[in-house]
Amino acid sequence: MPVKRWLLIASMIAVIAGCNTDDSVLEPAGSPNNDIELMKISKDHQLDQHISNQAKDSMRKYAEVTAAKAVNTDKKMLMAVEVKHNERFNLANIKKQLKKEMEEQFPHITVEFSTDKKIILELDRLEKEIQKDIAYSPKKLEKELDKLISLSKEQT
Amino acid sequence: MADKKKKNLPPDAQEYQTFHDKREVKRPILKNCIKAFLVGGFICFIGQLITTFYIYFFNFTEQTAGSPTVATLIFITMLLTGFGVYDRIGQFAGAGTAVPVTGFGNAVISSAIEYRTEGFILGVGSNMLKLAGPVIVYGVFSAFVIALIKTILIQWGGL
Amino acid sequence: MLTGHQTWTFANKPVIISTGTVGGPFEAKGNIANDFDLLHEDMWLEQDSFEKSQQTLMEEACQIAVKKTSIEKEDVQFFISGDLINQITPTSFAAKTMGLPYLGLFSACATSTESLALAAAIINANGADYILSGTSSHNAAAEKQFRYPTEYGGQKPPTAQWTVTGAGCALVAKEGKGPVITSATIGKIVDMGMTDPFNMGGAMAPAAVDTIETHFKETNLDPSHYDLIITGDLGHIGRETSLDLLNKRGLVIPEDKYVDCGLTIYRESQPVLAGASGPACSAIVTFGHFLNRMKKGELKRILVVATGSLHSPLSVQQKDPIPCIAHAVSIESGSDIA
Amino acid sequence: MIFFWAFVIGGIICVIGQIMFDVFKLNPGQTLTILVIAGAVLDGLGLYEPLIDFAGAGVTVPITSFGNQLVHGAMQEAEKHGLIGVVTGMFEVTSAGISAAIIFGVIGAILFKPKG
Repeated sequence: MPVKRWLLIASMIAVIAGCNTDDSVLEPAGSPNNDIELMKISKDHQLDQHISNQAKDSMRKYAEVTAAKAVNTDKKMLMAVEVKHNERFNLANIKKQLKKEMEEQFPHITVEFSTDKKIILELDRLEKEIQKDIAYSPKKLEKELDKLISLSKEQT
Repeated sequence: MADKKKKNLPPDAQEYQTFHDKREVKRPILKNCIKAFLVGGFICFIGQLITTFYIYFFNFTEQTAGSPTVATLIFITMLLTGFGVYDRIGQFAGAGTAVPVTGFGNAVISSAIEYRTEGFILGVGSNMLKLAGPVIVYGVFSAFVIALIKTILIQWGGL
Repeated sequence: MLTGHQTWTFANKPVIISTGTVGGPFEAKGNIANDFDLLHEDMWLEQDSFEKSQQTLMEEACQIAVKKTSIEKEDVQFFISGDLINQITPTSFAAKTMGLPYLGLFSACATSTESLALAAAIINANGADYILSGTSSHNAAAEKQFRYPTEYGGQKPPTAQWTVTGAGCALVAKEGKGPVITSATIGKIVDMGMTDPFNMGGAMAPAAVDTIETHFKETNLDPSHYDLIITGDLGHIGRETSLDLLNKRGLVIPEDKYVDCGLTIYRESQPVLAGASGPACSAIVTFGHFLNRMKKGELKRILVVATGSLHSPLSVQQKDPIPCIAHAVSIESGSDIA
Repeated sequence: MIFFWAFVIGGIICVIGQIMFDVFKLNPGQTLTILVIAGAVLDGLGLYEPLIDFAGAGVTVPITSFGNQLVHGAMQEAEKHGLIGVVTGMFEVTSAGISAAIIFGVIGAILFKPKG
């Protein structure tokens, strides 16, 4: 009996492990991916969002990314991306890779990276608010951003 | 499994068991599996709906929405158990209602309700984990062993 | 009176002068609802616990049996009964209410025939004038004791059986009108190494076969002597297995003469899987349904073989096999009945 | 998409449970215990999180997620305090499922009577 039990468990692990092709991180696609859902904040806005805009633009080289959102202050940036569903097995690796890439691209600021649906939704809301409100205060942005960063780090 | 057990029995018992096995109504495994798949899948689908609801309308992330989802499902289970519906679904769905956390909730809640006639301390209190206890005991113990092994490997194995 | 090793024959013909049968809501929807003296709509019977409602069932069955006769409760000498809940407390509390000298039995689902056989033996030996014998069970109380809490959604396999909620009681007397008890065969424990508590029919079938075989051997009768051979609660699997086993051993019983109480009490459409079980099953069906048919003249002679599996939750957990027993009682219609 | 996979993966885990019931003749207690241990082992191997990313409630709703949560709690403490953290971490671990079941169990016992 115990032997059978262990066999059962082992086979379960084998089945599930089989689905997991690790370390196949994202490769840049040949042509730019224009299907990404992203919104650039106007350059004329009093808040300087060109870092975020750049970051979002650089996601275009990956065919697997379906949406990119980012907001930044002059010290930090919170970015969130959504990938195609069948890539989600490797979500942790994708996140690691993209975060590293963003950190290298913007070494002078802190980059927070997320793939969480909630963060995507909140960043989307924040981007739209900033876009609408020309006089969006940097202090308010700072506060909002800190709130979202701590939310993205919550574990349980 | 069955053959090994049989070997230790007297010959007449072995003979009877073989005789009986031919007449025993077999469990409809395929049918049961399909039912378990559909009902279990449906419960997980409802769970995903609740998770999505919490992400969209409350301050929960994908990471943190799991806990309120489980709590909500167990709350629903309490109502279904209390109104005597869950055991009916369970007879139909088998593992489909036993394996999701709703099954765990049902095991705890049904024991709690059952033993209220023996009082709240000695009846409900000491019996409510009668069925679900092993899950907690071996869940905690195996998690301990695994975390221990992993920590040792990380610390000394440089994993 | 002893015939052979395990059989009593009763020369003085103890009479079942009356019976009382009580059932629960599930039984009311069953096949033989008309044969009950009293049916309850509520599983709780307005009691605080299922065990107390089982006690009430037993009390009511006894009161009904006594009320049907011209005698008073005080004329009854002994109360012989049992059930399968912890230390047979529901029966013991019922015995307290009855206020009668009491012999408590544990024979699980074979209690009905064991108590009937003992009552007949005592009366046959002039040990008493009137004895109340019977047994009770309660579905939810038995589930709680032997399986899972009643609201737990565990799936039962198709071999599982449904415990009857109810109580059946027979008032046995030295003389009077009614069916007479002619003989009884006390069974031996038969253990075929069956361990699945969700397949009691299969475990009990060899016990029934053993007792039936012994009965015919020791009384020198053959199956054609009886109009019906009634087993207690073997269910679909147990009935089929035991019938095949009997035929294999050369005791040929026609299919239609071999009936099971566990398959009689409920309709096919009720979700009882392999059939009914519980001490009350054989008691209610025999004392209610079959004795009524005997009174109508449809049956002359029946052999009731109630089967019991004498395991406890403890013995099952400790991986012991299920010990089974069966007791047979032969009932014939009295001479003063048409 | 996640809804589809939640349904499928959740359903498959239930089918594994059903096979343990019917083929291996295990009772619910044994089955659920093995599944919880399997969840803990999978998380130890680092395979449970990708499954959550992929199937969402399909793997957080089945009982296997208890094992995953417990290992996660212990590992969090272990990262902070090393080996001792595993021991102390185990006592700090709370799983929403366990506490919810106990809380609603008591409430259920107050509100309901078994129907029988």
